[in-house]
Amino acid sequence: MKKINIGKHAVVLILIIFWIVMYAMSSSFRLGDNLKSILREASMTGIAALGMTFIIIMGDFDLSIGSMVALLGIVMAGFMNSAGLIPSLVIVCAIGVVCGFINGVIIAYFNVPAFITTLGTYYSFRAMAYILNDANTIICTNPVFLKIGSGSIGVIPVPFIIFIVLGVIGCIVLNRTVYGRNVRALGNSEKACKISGINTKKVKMLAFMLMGLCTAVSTMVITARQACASTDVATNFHFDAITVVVLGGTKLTGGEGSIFNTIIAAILYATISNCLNLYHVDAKWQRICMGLILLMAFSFGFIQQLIVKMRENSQKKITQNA
Amino acid sequence: MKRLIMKHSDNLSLGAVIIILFAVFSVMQPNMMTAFNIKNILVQVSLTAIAAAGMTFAYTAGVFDMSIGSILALVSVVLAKVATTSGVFPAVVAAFVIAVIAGVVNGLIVTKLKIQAFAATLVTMILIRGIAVLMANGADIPLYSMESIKFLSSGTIAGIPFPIILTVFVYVCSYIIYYKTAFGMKLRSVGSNAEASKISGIKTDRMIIAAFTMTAVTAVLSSLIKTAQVMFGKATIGEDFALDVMTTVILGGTLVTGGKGNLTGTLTASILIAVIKNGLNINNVNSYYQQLVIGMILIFALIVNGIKAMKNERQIRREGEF
Amino acid sequence: MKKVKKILAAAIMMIFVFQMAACGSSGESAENEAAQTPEADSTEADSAKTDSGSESSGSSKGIIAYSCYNMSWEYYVTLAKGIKDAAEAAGYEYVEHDQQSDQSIMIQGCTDLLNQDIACLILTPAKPEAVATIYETAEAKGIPVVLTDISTEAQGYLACLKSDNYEGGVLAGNYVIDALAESDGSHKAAMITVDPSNTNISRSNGFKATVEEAGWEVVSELSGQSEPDVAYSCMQDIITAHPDVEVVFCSNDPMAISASQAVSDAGLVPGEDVYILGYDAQTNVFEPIKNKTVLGTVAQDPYGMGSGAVDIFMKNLNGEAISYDEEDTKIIYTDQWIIDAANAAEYE
Amino acid sequence: MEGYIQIRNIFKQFYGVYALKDISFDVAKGSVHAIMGENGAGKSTLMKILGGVYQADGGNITIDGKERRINNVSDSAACGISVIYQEFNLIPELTVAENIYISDIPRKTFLGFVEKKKRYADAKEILDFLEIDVDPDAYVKHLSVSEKQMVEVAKSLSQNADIIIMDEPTAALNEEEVKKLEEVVLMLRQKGKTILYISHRLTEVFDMADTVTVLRNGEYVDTKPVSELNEAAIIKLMVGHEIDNTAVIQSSATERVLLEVSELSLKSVFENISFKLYEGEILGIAGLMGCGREEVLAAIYGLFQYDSGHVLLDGREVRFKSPKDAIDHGICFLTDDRKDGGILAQMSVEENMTLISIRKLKKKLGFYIKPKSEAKQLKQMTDFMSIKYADPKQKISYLSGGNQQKVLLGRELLLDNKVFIMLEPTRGIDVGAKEEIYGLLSRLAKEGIGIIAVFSDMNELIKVCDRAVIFCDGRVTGILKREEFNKERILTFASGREA
Repeated sequence: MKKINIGKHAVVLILIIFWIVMYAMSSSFRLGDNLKSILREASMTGIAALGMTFIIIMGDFDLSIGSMVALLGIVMAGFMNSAGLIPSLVIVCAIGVVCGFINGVIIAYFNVPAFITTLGTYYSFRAMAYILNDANTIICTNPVFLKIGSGSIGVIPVPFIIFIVLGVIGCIVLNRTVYGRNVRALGNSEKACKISGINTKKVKMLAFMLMGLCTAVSTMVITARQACASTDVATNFHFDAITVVVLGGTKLTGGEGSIFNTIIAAILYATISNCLNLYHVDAKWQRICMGLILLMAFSFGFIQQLIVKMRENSQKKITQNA
Repeated sequence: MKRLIMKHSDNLSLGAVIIILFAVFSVMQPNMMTAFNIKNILVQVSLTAIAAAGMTFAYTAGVFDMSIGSILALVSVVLAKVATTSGVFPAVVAAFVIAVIAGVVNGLIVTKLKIQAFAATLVTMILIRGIAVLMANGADIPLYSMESIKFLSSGTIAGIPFPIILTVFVYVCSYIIYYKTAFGMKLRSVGSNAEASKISGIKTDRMIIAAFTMTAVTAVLSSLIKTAQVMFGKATIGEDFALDVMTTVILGGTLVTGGKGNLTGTLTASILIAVIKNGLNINNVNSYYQQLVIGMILIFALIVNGIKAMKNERQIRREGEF
Repeated sequence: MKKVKKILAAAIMMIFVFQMAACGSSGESAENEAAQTPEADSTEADSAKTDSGSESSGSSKGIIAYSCYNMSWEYYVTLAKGIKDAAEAAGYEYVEHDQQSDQSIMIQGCTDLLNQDIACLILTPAKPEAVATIYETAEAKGIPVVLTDISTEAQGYLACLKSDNYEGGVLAGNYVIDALAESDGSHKAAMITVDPSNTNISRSNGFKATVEEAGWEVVSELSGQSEPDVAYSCMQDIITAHPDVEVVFCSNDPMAISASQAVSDAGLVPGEDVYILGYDAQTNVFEPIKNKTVLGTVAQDPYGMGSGAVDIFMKNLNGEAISYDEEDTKIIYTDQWIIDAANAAEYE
Repeated sequence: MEGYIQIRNIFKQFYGVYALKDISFDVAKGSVHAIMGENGAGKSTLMKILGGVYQADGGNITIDGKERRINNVSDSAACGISVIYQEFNLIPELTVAENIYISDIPRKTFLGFVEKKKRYADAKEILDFLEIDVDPDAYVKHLSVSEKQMVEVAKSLSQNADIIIMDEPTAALNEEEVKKLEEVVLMLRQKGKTILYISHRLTEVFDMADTVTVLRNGEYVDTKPVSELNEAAIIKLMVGHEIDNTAVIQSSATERVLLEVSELSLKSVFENISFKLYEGEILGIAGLMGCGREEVLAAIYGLFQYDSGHVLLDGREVRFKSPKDAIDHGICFLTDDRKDGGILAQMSVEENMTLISIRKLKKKLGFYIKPKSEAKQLKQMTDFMSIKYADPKQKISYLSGGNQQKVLLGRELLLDNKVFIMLEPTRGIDVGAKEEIYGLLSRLAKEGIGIIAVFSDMNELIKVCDRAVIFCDGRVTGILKREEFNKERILTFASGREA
């Protein structure tokens, strides 16, 4: 029992250790600005990772979020220059939900595997973004909006505040609402849910709409941070988000997962890439590093199983000798 | 006769679509109809079609491979490097060795680490691409003075371009392996019901590894042609390759849930996609629209696929496994 | 377990907050210095070597960092080399960062570099529109930024060394017109471009304007996405649609080379039926140029750009005046010229 | 005596619960050896160990004087063992012939090409020999259940193994097919094959078996030649005490019709199903595997839709579009597939308990569920059924089968329900827990809840139910009152012969 729990929160320990080591070793790491930028980066993938946690708990994936960011960014920036800040933010959320809805309907109501569906939308969304604005980049000048990306309240960056707030909400939804309960139940056994009168299709679809919403929010942050919306943004976004979620110990097979760990994992992931930069690791190697990290994260569940098995065996030995 | 038509309804309908589209494009741009262009289309077909054959096997075994794009790149780099240093033949050998390794690694990750195909190949996709970039090290490796390689792309036997001959050859072999050999049968049984296959004494893990290897090998064949066309080793090619191939296979009517592949369908589908791309190019249509179209086609194919799967489900339920 | 979670979370947050509070002040001081004269920068640069312990070896004066568009392209590798040599000659340590054509990586990478109190940031932005935050941070820390190859609308850089891509296009256009003046060809041209990249767009615009002025017709414009294999199929389709096309202008050399392959695969003779032009003068384009499968290429001087950027920084450091070609945009143009079979040998 | 197969001190446990404890017995060569025992006695587990699907945690197996390690299926095949498992192991997407020869395909030596013709011929031969009228090229997914069963038999024959294990092969067969199978078995014995035979049907055992070994709750009870035994004796060994076919539960059935089903039909699954359920009654549903009984109940519950017919609840016509619909009308449903369709393995006992009722809980701010109110519900059910668990947050998969089942029951009981549909409420739980469940059923019945329960174990049915509806091939073949109960009659109805 104990061992498993440690496994559950391994990411926290890893972060602390990693963090202490870096803190001791690198003078640049210590700088407040550096820590701020870590939190900023963490929030960008993190916010999307919150939604992705729900999806992966159901045992699905969403690969389309990167393209969604591109599409939503273009739409938002376009409206901002005409309709103004608040309306554009509302609109982008709405469209984010619609994108999620499209994914959700295909996946839930035509039961098509999620990863292939979202692979399809992955290309469609980005293409739409291209077509909407003919591959031009829209520059955002609204100072208030830019604060969403680069501002800080006190010493804490705005994106991170948004991230934490959403995180708390996500935590409550996942653990203490009927919907969250259904999502996790669905990840455990679809059949059981059907029998228990849960509308599994609806639950699935809503989860993808939620994903769309989270993507919309992270689009705001990303666009604000880059002060412009372009069609070729966030090409590896889905990859980062999934890595973060899985790093957070959410099982690929679904059923189990924790928002808290996802948040920690997001910070860890950002810290790692930050350190790779601090030590000027060659981009080619960075790519490979990230791949290996993901591989480790993926095989984490497997390793846990091994531990459990080993313990069971030893127990059996004992019981037989007795 | 009627039964025959029913049996091949998918393939026939695909064929019909091809003819219609071809007609439409020809009207818009007369040069579509030229023998030269038709040859072009067929050569372009060969690129995806060959890899798609392998991918059909993967899908049949209930897995699939997102890393073939990266394999394509890695092979082109290695091919160029080895060819320029120690001749064409060793280069080709090296290419295949790499393919086999990549395939086996994919297979091992999926079967031994118990990571599902999607996630595993997502990782290898990153890693292999990383290795390719690392090897190329920022340079495009030219291949001229290697006219013998050129044969792979533009050489002709009895007036027929080599790629087309290769495609035909690959499909004949695949067809025999798929339907006539014990291997093909076991592959189908693994995809259809892994548990039962295991109990019937089939080495399911080996089957899956084999499926990945076949996919990788066919990917190499495609890569050889591609590399010979451009006479370049480049680490960045083939980003969208995996999607194109998957779209082809699914559009061809192969069940994403495994157990049932459709090689003829795959071939027809790859022709369809090539015709669309070529037609749009010839009519000077922007590449984003092409992406959009492909994405849409994939989604459409998925929906059809999903409806089929649901029918299948109902069939099974009538036999009591609700 | 729940409790443990909460405590851990609290602990981490505390550390972060404390850290940032502690360093907030240092940030402000940096801003103050930034307000001062170039000398302030120099002191900043000097202090850099003492500050950044693990990153910089004691001997060097500081770090000159280069954040590059994409290191998998030979052109930028050359550019980086130019910077490296010049920097080390001037006694600075050189570090580079690869944006891999991704604007997010660009911003993150540059921010991380700037947070290390480097002496100077030399930048080739993957997304010129997205540099605003980088300039802000740089200004806050008083680190000078020098642009190479790609300019930005936003101000905040010391200078921008680039080739005039529109001019380059014009150059290519005129070259074609002269070369084929007495040819009785169709005078139809096609372009294989790269979008969405302003650089390439201005190249093709330059070319287009010139040749159309001379009464040519640009019949087709497809995106090769700067990938040779894409360019190959584009070329095939161009030939199909316009068998009589005479000239094809490609926005970079790899595309040009594969285009020439496509032409010869189509049974036509590159350099007789179809003339192909490239851009950048990469090492591997010289051979095709010499055996006339590629007509010519517009040479740029990436190495010069690199070393030039370092000189600009040094000048600024020593308070010397910098002479711009365009005062308002602080652009300094590096020279471009046509390389063809005639002069290929000398430049190779 | 030195047995041909010697099974010695076999242990096997799942999640720390013993499925087999120190099993040892011998099997003589060329004999038909019946393994008897209640559901969950460990028969199938033992067979799976012999078949190499499971690995024993302890003990060893000696075959023909050589000690054998059976680590996987091919090992077991190498020992000349072939197994017909309870649940089918056929590949729906392959043809009959392909399935029969899936593990050893007749092939040309060259490149492993399959000899289609030869395979077809061989398959045909075997099928004809079993007098099964199935085309070897037909796809398995299109076969009926009993056909599938016979194909399974054909499959194991094709491997011409020395030892053939049959795990309830007759469960899905009608009387003729059973007779056929018996002949086959006897014929195989004459050929000197050794047959390990598992069945609930005592008649078969007496027809065929030479020796009987009885297991109970994963423990070895006894091995005797059939000649020394009679039905009562075997049942005694199996259950551990005399079964009194008189009810253990006082009927509390009233005259008021709670649920009436009339002419319910679903094409090619069931037709003209009609029966009544009275208030406070426990209605047993009997029938062989694949007789369509689960489907009928699932259709009533709204898991899928029936083509025609009526369901009347309290005299009002109802048709449930979805299970939620049914639940809202006070009908609840307990699946027989606890592992996949029941428990949420990775979630806590509490969350499992409140899965459905959580909807009804009062919420703060309209969505926030107070932990207290959930805990209260769990407590209520824990007291009601005395469920044993370490801590409400404990994962349910760490509970024993019995307690898991109680949690699932509790999940339903937290709703105010009139009709309770249960499939195999006592499957895979130990005898003690079974008794508790029986008690629970009677309590519910007394509260006026109507219970429809499927039992495949005849004894349980007879013990618990007030009336029994017997199905065969998707039709109701008989409805018996408790006083008319007796195994033979139920079996005859179940195997389709109107008495």
